[in-house]
Amino acid sequence: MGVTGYGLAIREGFEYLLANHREVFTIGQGLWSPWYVGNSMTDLDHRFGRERVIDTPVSELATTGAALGAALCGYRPVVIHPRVDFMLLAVDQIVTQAAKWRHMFGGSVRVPLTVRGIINRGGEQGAQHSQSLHSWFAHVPGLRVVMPATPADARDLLIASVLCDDPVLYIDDRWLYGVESELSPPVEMDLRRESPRRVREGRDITLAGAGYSAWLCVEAARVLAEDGISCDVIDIRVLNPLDARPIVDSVRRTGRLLAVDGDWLTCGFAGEIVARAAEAMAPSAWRASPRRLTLPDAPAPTSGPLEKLYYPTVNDVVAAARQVVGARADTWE
Amino acid sequence: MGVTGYGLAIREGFEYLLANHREVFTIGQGLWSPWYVGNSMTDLDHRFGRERVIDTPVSELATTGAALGAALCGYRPVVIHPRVDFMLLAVDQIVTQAAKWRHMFGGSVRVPLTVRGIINRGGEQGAQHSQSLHSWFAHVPGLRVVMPATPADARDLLIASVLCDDPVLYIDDRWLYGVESELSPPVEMDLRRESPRRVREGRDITLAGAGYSAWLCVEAARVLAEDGISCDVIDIRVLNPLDARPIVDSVRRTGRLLAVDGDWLTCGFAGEIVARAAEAMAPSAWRASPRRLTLPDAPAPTSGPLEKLYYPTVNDVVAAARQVVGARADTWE
Amino acid sequence: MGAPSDLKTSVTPRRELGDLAGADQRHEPLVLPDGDRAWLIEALRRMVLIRAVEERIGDEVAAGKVRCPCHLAIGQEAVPVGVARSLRPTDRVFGAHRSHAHYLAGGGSVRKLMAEILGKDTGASRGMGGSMHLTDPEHGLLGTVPIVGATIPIAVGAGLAAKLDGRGDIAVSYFGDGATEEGVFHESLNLAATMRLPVLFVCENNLFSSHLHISLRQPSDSVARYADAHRVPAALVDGNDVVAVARVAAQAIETMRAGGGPAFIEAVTYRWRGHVGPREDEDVGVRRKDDLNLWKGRDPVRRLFEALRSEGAVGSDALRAFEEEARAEAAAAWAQAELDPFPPPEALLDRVYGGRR
Amino acid sequence: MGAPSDLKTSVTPRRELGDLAGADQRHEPLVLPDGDRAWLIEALRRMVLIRAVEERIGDEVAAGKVRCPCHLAIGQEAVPVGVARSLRPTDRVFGAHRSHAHYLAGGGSVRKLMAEILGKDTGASRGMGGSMHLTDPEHGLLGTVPIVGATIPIAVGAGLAAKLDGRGDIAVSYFGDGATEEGVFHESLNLAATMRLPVLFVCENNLFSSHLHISLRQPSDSVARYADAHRVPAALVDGNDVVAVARVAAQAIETMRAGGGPAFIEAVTYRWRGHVGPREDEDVGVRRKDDLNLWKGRDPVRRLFEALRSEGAVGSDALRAFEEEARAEAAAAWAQAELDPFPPPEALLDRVYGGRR
Ligand SMILES: Cc1ncc(C[n+]2csc(CCOP(=O)(O)OP(=O)(O)O)c2C)c(N)n1
Ligand SMILES: Cc1ncc(C[n+]2csc(CCOP(=O)(O)OP(=O)(O)O)c2C)c(N)n1
Ligand SMILES: [Mg+2]
Ligand SMILES: [Mg+2]
Repeated sequence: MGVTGYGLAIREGFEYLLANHREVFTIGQGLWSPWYVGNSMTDLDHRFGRERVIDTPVSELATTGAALGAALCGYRPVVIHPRVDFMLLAVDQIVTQAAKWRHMFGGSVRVPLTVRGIINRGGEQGAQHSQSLHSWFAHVPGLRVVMPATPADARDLLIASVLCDDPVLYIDDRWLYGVESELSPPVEMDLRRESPRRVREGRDITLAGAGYSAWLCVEAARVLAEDGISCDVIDIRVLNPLDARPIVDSVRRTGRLLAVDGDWLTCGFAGEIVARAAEAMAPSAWRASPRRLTLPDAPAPTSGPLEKLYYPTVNDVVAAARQVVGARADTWE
Repeated sequence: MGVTGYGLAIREGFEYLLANHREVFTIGQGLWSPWYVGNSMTDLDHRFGRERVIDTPVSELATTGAALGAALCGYRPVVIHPRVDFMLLAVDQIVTQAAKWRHMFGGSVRVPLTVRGIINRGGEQGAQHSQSLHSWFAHVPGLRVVMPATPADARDLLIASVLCDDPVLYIDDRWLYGVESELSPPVEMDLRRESPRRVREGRDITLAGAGYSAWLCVEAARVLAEDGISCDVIDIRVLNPLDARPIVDSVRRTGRLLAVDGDWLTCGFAGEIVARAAEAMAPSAWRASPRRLTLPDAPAPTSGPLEKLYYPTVNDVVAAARQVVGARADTWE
Repeated sequence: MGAPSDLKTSVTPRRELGDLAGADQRHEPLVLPDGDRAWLIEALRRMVLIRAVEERIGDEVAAGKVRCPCHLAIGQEAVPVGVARSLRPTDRVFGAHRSHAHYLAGGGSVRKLMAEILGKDTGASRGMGGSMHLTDPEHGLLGTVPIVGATIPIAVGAGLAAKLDGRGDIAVSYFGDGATEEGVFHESLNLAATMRLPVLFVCENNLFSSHLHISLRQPSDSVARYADAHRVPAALVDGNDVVAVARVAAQAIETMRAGGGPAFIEAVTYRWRGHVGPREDEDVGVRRKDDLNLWKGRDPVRRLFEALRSEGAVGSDALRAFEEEARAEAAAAWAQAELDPFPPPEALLDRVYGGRR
Repeated sequence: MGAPSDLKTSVTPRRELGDLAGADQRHEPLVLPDGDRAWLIEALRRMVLIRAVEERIGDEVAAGKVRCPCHLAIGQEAVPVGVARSLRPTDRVFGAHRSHAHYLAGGGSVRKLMAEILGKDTGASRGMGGSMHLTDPEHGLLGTVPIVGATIPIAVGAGLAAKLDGRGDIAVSYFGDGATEEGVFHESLNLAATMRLPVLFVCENNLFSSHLHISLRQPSDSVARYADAHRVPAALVDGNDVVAVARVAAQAIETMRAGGGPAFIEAVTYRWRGHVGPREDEDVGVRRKDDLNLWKGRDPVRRLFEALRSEGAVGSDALRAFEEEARAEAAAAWAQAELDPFPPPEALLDRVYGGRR
């Protein structure tokens, strides 16, 4: 069993689904192109036919609505948006339709729709080709939101999302496509049972993040271990509905929290992590004030030097964690 | 000087702007109807002409984009969306265009666009006619977000928004239209100088909220005063960019925080208030863990009894505040 | 086209519907086809039922017994009744905010409609949606929602599902003239045309979107031109003529079941009540009040009835019987619905996701 | 229309552009109008400059000197040069992701373009936007952005502003055939038509949206049919014929300045490079490679040059001079831009809002 990259692991997930579940099909822009969505869907159209791997006009809203309609008729469509920025044209169908149809119509309507939004940022693409906005969608009741951080989750959370009877927003990040690991055979998980996972054990501080931010936390924890700071790392995995217990349990143990997020600060997901911990814990249980590391509250720039400043790095996580650990709870002001 | 209601105060703001600033015009659905946006714009079309008070086809996205285009050409348009739910069709123009054009084009482009989104919920209208989502828009750098809670702010923050050279989302709430107060003559405030305001002084707990939630906090504070709980109340007013100092200063004084918000819990604005305070304060400065009171994480129901459960009331704020004040910092678990 | 052209500067006539939009036109009895009397009588009965139920709902709204917004389709009954004639339960139907008639024409339960409007657990949507969110899966109605245009692409997806199923089922999308101003309407037509999906687009052009007449919102009063642009075969029909609607719908649906692509019907009609609620004078649009009285002369129910009566197929007594039956059914359904229970408090959170979380 | 119709079931020809879309058509020199040689020579010079600049950018991308995505319009130069002829600086122009040519045709500085692509503080957007976000207010270009279709309604708003200003200015919206699939395109045409705004919609139909030929995305290869539906006067023109483009644009713009409503130009053309980047073979669409070589025979630059040469207005030496000039300007601009400073770190936060906060 060799190693597989995150991008190809997604493709394995699609292959598994298309091969084993007749009611699955995929629709979205770029599916008949070899490069449009990286290496995550290459040649699926030739392997499974263009009736089940459907490329579309430049019509995000109708394409998403059509996927929802097919889901209401018993199919398990995956609608692909090659960039979250483009997916915003489909907000009405995702947020005001898909997320609400079950509740609005009495609770028994099945909506097995998966929306796949790809974070495709950096490379000096600029403000309109860099948004993540998972904080927005995690805010919406009725919409499950997952962000895999590892090749295994990239494949198996995709499978779990598509087999779930609720609408799921599956967000993958092109910056993780190169991350490799060994993969055991695919498993069909029940998404309702999946939650944030403790991926590293430590005593001094809790680092928590989703998707690429979880990867940053893991890498930073390695560095921090070298100078004797032991980190508990939580990979969020499932952002909505959010099971905060693993996070809170971790912070209870460490007394310190650094929430890392690749979205903006204000009303962002990092704030939700901090708020859940602050509400659940006794003030006396904190050894230092919690802290957030996120994008600055600015649109993404293109200019290289500004782009470097814009995105949090492993070093930024390390530096922020050191600060939190260095602070004394009683004197912090 | 008589009393004026919130709805009519908005109308006064429009009258002032249209009468005193030639570059102001309004565009949106319902502007030629006497009832579509409550009493907040009645007859403005007859008074100022249908070239400056423009009713439109059912095309939220293009209408919003057109207002942006006119703003780029020196006008100060106000585009009106009679429900936030409808405004979601225009997310691309608000979030990916208007909020980013200044930054994206070098920082000197003026974008004096005001988007007015009306919260029009309750009345058993259900999941698609009840959303607020101010938490979403407060998350977007480049977009100023204001929510007036009083007739004076309803009028004067509207004027400040329209006279601001940045895009502003002005959100008013139909549930406040009946709230009355005495109004002094209109003033032209500089929106960049406006921030959350302490509207009541107290020692025991900080209540913070925006728009209708600020009103709930004020009413609850009155009730709580009767049984000896003295509340510091912060009316947020300007949600983005958020000046957290007034909130943090207040919580430093009281040691307790209840964030009230008429949006959902997860990744909502109440979480941002809690996170800002938690980050800024020493754990030892808390007398109790902070707490949030928001909508439950569910779409809005129609059925009367469920609708009653769904929206926070003055009594809910009172009850939650009592709990927070009753809790002892060291034993809270 | 083909050859390069100079700029066409011809100014367009803003009224292209001609007599189809005329309030004083087409007041005479319908012209009936040969045979088929049984269905015509059933159609009459069904339209009478829809009207009686909507009138009852209007009365209850006026009496303050209803809180959720109700958009009545009184005057527009012929469109869904004509279309429903060629539908089968495995077809998928979608509506919008003004869909009581779509629901009832498809066979929806009056009791469940009343209960839904009252927010009861026995309602069509178990009290979670009210008048603007109806569902009736048994009869193929998968959903009606008040976001204008929102169900149009969803119906296209149902058409895609039907095509993948390969059983000759179709999807039907009901929407109004205002919905054609939403971009998603155009995206949906292009998608259906490009993929050749079995979707019947039915536009109930009642000339108004809320308070605005179509002449204030579009450069022409006929919307079938959009279907032409998207290369979707279109028919323009008198929406107050159930026979004509049934004929074009049957034609379109037959082609679709045989594997044809989408089709479009523009049915010109008029609503007798305000945009929302029971009052007739609610609106403020162009010449609305004067027109209304004339349009009542174009009553789809009376025109069918008079045609049937003139040939002795149905008498005034029979019509009266239908009306009494219908009012009685509405009354009984209302009475029962009033006694029904509301959803339990847990419904608020338990109905958000499938299974617990 | 007017009379009720039965369903039109005629199947549509999917190719309606005829020879306008033919790669092997229209290779001959342009037919020149009388007079006006000065502008034609200037147009030739401008097209040569645009091509040289884009070729230079392509080379730098290939050499790894550029990081931001660059969408080259090589082969499409005639459209903006033809349109720009009738524009004035107070008009408002908007583009999209493939807008270097729109920027340069309007008179944009080569130096600022190169600097922008390199992310320098001296760039057209002060280094904040790169190739896909260009602005040149002096010449009326208010913005180009990569969200497909996004600037179409913005241009409509600029048209509204122009109408309110009452000075006879107009707005121009450049977009591609793919953008006509976005609903906002239709909403925008309806808004402009209903309000009779002076907006010139220019669709550069290069038959492709990224990797997909239009026949895989729409039921017809010509998009002017949408303008017809929205009652916007439309002209279909050979986008590789700068004379023809200039003629229809002049006609349309004259009418608009005189108070006419919107107009639409469908200019059929073809891009020589991949969807993004300098390579020719980037794409995987329908018959792209074979077509490309034929389309190069329809080169808008060569066709104008040969027409001018055949009548002795311009010689090969002059053309060569233009080309060397252009390459030299591109090279000088690039060299300067490379030396320019990047924006300071504070730019990241200071440019978000007007004034400090
Ligand atoms: C996206 C959206 N925008 C605006 C509205 C407000 N609205 C509700 S019904 C309606 C009119 C729709 O007119 P039409 O589609 O012709 O249907 P009709 O009411 O005539 O049956 C409007 C504008 C809405 N519900 N959704
Ligand atoms: C809303 C949105 N959806 C998808 C994309 C991805 N995309 C970038 S350019 C493009 C093709 C546009 O084709 P066309 O409008 O014909 O312009 P051309 O590239 O041919 O000049 C697409 C689909 C995008 N940028 N924005
Ligand atoms: Mg209508
Ligand atoms: Mg193209």
